[in-house]
Amino acid sequence: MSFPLLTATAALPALGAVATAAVPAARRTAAKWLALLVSLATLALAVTVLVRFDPDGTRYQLTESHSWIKDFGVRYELGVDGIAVALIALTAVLIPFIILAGWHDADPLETGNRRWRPTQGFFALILAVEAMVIISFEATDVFLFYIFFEAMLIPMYFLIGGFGDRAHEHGEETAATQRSYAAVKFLLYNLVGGLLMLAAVIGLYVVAGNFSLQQIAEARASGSLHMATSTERWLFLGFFFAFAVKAPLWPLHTWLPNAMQESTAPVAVLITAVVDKVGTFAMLRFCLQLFPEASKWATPVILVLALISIVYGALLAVGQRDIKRLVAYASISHFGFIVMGIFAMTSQGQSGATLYMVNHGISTAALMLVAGFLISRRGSRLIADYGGVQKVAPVLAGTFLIGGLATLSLPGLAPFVSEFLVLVGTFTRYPVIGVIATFGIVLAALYVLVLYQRTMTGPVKPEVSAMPDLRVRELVVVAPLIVLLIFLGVYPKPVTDIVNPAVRQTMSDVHKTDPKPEVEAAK
Amino acid sequence: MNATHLAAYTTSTGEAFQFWVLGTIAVIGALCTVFMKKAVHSALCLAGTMIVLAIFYLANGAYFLGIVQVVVYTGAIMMLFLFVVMLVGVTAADSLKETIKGQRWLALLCGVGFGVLLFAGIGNASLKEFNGTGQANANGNVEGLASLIFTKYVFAFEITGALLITAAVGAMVLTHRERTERAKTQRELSEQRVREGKHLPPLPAPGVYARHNAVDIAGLLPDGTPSELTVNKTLRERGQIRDVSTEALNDLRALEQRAEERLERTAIQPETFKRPEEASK
Amino acid sequence: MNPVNYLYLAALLFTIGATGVLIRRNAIVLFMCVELMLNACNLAFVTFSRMHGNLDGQIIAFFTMVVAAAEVVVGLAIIVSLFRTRHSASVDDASLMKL
Amino acid sequence: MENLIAPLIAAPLLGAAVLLVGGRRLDRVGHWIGTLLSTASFVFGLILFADLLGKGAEHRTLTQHLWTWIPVGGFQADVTFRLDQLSMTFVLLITGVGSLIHLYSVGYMEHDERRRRFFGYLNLFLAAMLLLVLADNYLLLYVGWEGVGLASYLLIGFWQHKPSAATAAKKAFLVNRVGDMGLSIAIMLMFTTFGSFAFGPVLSHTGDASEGKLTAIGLMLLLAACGKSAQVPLQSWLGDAMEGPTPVSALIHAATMVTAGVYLIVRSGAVFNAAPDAQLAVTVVGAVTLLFGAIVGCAKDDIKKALAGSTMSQIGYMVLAAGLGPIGYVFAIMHLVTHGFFKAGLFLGAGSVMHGMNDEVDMRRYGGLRKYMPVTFITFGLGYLAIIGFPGLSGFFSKDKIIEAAFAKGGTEGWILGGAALLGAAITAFYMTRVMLMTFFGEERWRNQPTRSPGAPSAEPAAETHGEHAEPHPHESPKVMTIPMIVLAVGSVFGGAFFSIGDRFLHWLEPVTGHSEGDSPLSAAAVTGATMVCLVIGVAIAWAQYGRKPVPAVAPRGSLLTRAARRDLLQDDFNHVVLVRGGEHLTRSLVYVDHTLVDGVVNGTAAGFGGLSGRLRRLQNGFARSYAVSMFGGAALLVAATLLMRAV
Repeated sequence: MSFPLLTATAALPALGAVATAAVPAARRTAAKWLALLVSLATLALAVTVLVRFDPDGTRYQLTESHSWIKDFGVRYELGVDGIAVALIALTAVLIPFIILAGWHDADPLETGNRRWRPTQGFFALILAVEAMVIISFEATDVFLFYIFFEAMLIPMYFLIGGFGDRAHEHGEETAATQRSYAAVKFLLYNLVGGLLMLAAVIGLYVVAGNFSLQQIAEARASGSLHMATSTERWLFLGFFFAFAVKAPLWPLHTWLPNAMQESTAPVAVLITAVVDKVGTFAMLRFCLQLFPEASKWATPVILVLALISIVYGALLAVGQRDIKRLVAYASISHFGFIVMGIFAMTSQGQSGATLYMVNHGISTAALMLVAGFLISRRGSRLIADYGGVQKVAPVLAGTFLIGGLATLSLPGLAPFVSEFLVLVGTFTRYPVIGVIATFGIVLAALYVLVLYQRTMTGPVKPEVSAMPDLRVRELVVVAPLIVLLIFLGVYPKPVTDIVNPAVRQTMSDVHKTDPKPEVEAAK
Repeated sequence: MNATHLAAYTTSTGEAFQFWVLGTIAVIGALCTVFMKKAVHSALCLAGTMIVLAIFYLANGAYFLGIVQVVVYTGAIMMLFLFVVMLVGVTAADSLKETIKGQRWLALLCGVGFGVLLFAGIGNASLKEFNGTGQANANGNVEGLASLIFTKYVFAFEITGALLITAAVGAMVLTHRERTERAKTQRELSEQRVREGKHLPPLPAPGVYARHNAVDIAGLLPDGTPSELTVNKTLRERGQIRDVSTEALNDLRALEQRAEERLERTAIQPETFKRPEEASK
Repeated sequence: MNPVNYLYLAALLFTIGATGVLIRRNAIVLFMCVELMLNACNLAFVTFSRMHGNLDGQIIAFFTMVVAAAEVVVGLAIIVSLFRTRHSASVDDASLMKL
Repeated sequence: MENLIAPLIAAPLLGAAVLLVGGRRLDRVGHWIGTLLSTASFVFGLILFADLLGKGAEHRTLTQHLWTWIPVGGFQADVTFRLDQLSMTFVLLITGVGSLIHLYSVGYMEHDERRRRFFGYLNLFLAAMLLLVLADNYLLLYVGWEGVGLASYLLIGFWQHKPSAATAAKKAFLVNRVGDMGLSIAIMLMFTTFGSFAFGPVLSHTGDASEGKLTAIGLMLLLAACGKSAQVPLQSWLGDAMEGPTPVSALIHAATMVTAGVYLIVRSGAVFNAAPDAQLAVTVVGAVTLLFGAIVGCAKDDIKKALAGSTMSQIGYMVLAAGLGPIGYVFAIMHLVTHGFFKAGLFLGAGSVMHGMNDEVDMRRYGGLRKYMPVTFITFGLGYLAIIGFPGLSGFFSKDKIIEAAFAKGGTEGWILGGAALLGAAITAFYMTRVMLMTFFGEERWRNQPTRSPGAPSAEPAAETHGEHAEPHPHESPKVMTIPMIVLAVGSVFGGAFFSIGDRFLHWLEPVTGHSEGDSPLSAAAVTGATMVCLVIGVAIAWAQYGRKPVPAVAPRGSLLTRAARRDLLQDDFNHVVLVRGGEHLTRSLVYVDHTLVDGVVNGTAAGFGGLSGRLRRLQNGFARSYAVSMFGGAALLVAATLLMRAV
């Protein structure tokens, strides 16, 4: 029995959360540093996982398995494949930046301290979320996964409902009400999804007799476990709905704009860049592996929904007047790409989708965090309140532009690679859908550039004339993200090498192979 | 001995007769309990019903219970009821008019339905033959009960004991009112009265010319009208004021007339005294 | 005559008592009705004990009485304090649980 | 030797990185760093050129593989460079003209406090453009393709505080994005067709693919070319792009970037050769655009916009030629190069004029400037002669060849295209003469009047700094600006002759593009003659209109066509009405739908539950007796249930 690396990776932030929460209220800064250190340590562990993981080895590695609830065959089973490793790394990388970016977001309000903002709580909750996300990436036991998939909601609920932007254009009271509305909406949406998933999980247990992903998948592959077509489809829908809410897929998306709009920028990043990834990841791992036939059966509908998400999200992003909402709708569009790539059932599509999850995490983090810095300076989220920032804060504007260019997936930056892979992967099997999806890149350019033009260019607005440029802390947050974006855009091979074998496995799970090009077919 | 014998096995025509007669009374009593306007009457009817039930107990061979029923229930509990009724007001009759919409109909519906169901249940139950409490009461009913209570049901018994204690304490807690502030001295009371500016001198005494001295008779004002003030508040609230002003004044008139005759004065046109309001008619 | 009639009588009394509880507003009368119901039960128990030829039924009836006594004590105390505060024994006046 | 290709790109890239990250401390030397590095890459280019010349015609292809970029299943994208005669030509053009314009900008941007960043962007552009022409596969080309788009976005919007500039930049990027969509779809098609998108496999297997696929690919590539090269219908951005500093207009929007479309078409020649329909589409687009641009060019009073129109039309010539297939590829590229010289020269001249005229851009406020800025006058004049195709100058050779090729296409198409080309030549002569006359001849309309009338278009922000004073004092520009102009003038004079004498250029490019002589219905001499006639006519009309009678300082209302042409033939209005307005309405209504419909359903459900519970709340009326009723009823039901159970 070797050192339980995966457990450690998940447990460390959990313990860190407890420790952070236990820091006395007076020692606020200590709590912050503690949280930051814990997250960095977690990053170190994640890197070890990355190193110890052998891309060409068995499918699930670093596995741990202990019996947990004997009567229901629930086991504490952990294991990572390439996709999970990539996403764990993403999470572990982003959290320190999130903590650093939110350094002052939870400080007690100086003026009119109506709501006490428990700083320790803020950072503890972030770490708790990290722990749960990581373990749900690692879990290979359906029940175990479900538990953390749901438990994640609790800290997220408090993060959304408890900590908003300190400056709000409508005043503190409305801010509080809108916040709670957003938080409750988030909770309800995801709970409903989780409820259906719970039903499906139980159904799966009834059918399969245990919760172990590997056993069930193998049994299905070997044919020893037969599922009636209708049963499989119902179970699939149960799982997929939950993940589609989390992802979020049109028309289950409306919780995301509210949540991201009302929460502080770091929390918004946490939602869209980290937590939502669990949804898409789970589609790839559970839906496709457990219910290959049903997945293929549902593919057309899902692809259309994804397509709608892409175009719809982009169009709505164009129509937004609130920076954060804009980013939220952009994310919806991007999640559309991810889902499309997953269900295109081609190696390019799925590798692209996985890559997309990583890149979208980084690019959104960059854009959203800079936007957060911007908002914190001016105290308003409305695009119309800005203008000419480029003149007074060139570095801020520059980073903002780079984040935006990444969002519109400019070649040379990471998102381009994934987006193009997804498009190609879809196009090879569904040309029409691929072509329509390509319109997304034009719309993306539209909303990003309109945002940049309205906020950064033009004559300098008097309100922003005194705006300070990025501070050191903020640069420390943004610069590495940008470096990552460029590096992964120029040399994504390290990630693809890890991801590709896992994708090959998944493809074989669903018994699909890439379509052959015409010329070779001719030969 | 043979009385128990008799009571135990057969149900003699005597018992049947007794059942039908007393049963009717019991039901009537129950109905009156429900439908009497005044709480006192309800209480009395209930007491009657209970006594009837006591007799039925005896008839069923439950001698101890029969006695207890009379002593405890009719003797103690109903007295308690009467006490409370007295506290709350004997004649405070509440109207039977229903305030909650549909309550009465629902109540009747449920009641009737429930009764029907019970009857149906009893009808279905197979209770044709029965064996009386003969050998159960062989060596005395009380002894039998005692042996059961102190062996088989001892715990229940103890617990009921505890329950009773708790109930007693609880009743005390509920009814006892802690006096939080110091009792007002007479001086303070008078000062308060002055401050509130209401009726400074002591209230006038009831009774008329000392010819009536019952507390429920209002004293008369010089013009002959009765003064409410003279009557005790509680009586006033219950509306139990005997108004004797008319008779009193008529007596007075007769007295004066006799005095006239005695002094041979030309009789003034004798007109019977009327109370002002009658005169005004 | 068959002692089952006692049971019918008990049922009848019980129903009457229950209906009384439902239609009377005066708390005291209400309690009397409850007593009536309890007595009806007692009658049933006694009858049962006679039918089965053992005393358990009577024991239960005995306990019932005790409980009834306790209940009356507490209930009446409540009524008294209620009357003290709101000068009325009508249960409808004590409807503060209404939203 | 091929290891020198990477440095070619790396040098300007390094420059961009250093200048943009370096920060303020580089402000005083930044421009020199930029110029130095671009020159360095020009030198590398020369070395490689010499090396190629040393080799046999068929060994003149160097490839350098750096690393595997995106390996996923059958999808293999490498970072590999390919240097052959075609890309070599572009490399020299880009780095050469680029370096000259760097030099020019040193003087031109002297008074701009953000000069360092300007040079950073210029270097970024060079790097991207070189990547574009050196890429060995379409995906890498796509990177360069969007890279130049980004650079052009940054440079057009360089004066971001001007809303007009910011808007123009956004517009340029968006329109280009539409083109890029075409390119990416083309790449996907290639991948599904050939299983690869590297030049080698794709261009060598065109024979095996179905013509339908090839036509689709061709049309998508054409769309891409239209976006980048400002061809109808995606040309609308070029005019506004003139908001950028003039050197940018010269380098990006005249000499190099806008010609990328031509490069793409010529590079993908094999595809087009196998897809005649696509080819036809290309020629049509080219012909339409060359007339469109020419007409627009006639009506503009803003000197830069007039030149932009001319650029459009000249690229139309190139695209037309490229669409003609092997007959025209070489001449397309040749015209591209010569155009690079003289159009850059013309723009720099225009810039120099504006520099001397307090950044006035309205030609109606110029006039008689020849004696104030002689060097500018001479260089500009030479460029003018070159572009109208004055015999002996570079434009003459390249354009003449294209017209011949157009006729050589044969059939009615040939006649139509040739006629369009001839007509275009005439109009070119007209508007260029117009520009020339309005700027350098006639009376000095800039005297006795403020430099800028409120409505007049303003290009340079410097005007705001020393804007509103009485009248400009035209003066010659400093050496650092005139030298590049002179060099380019020399190029535009002798370039054509140098290339065409003995068909040097033809032999140089033939191995890559292939070449075939079409059978022209007209003899070369006849075509040349016709061209000359058109030329004379055009010049004559212009002289009659602007030479003899004085030019009104305020533009006359003009004919319907003129007014339409002033507004880019209503293209923008069309876009505005159809795309912008429509898009706004669409998004607005969608936002509404999202809020009321999608969200409304959810909130509605919530409200429904709320109402229901509100109703149920009524049951709790607080009367103990009614609770008792329900309790009693419940008991009754239970008894009933038990009885039924027993009965059953």
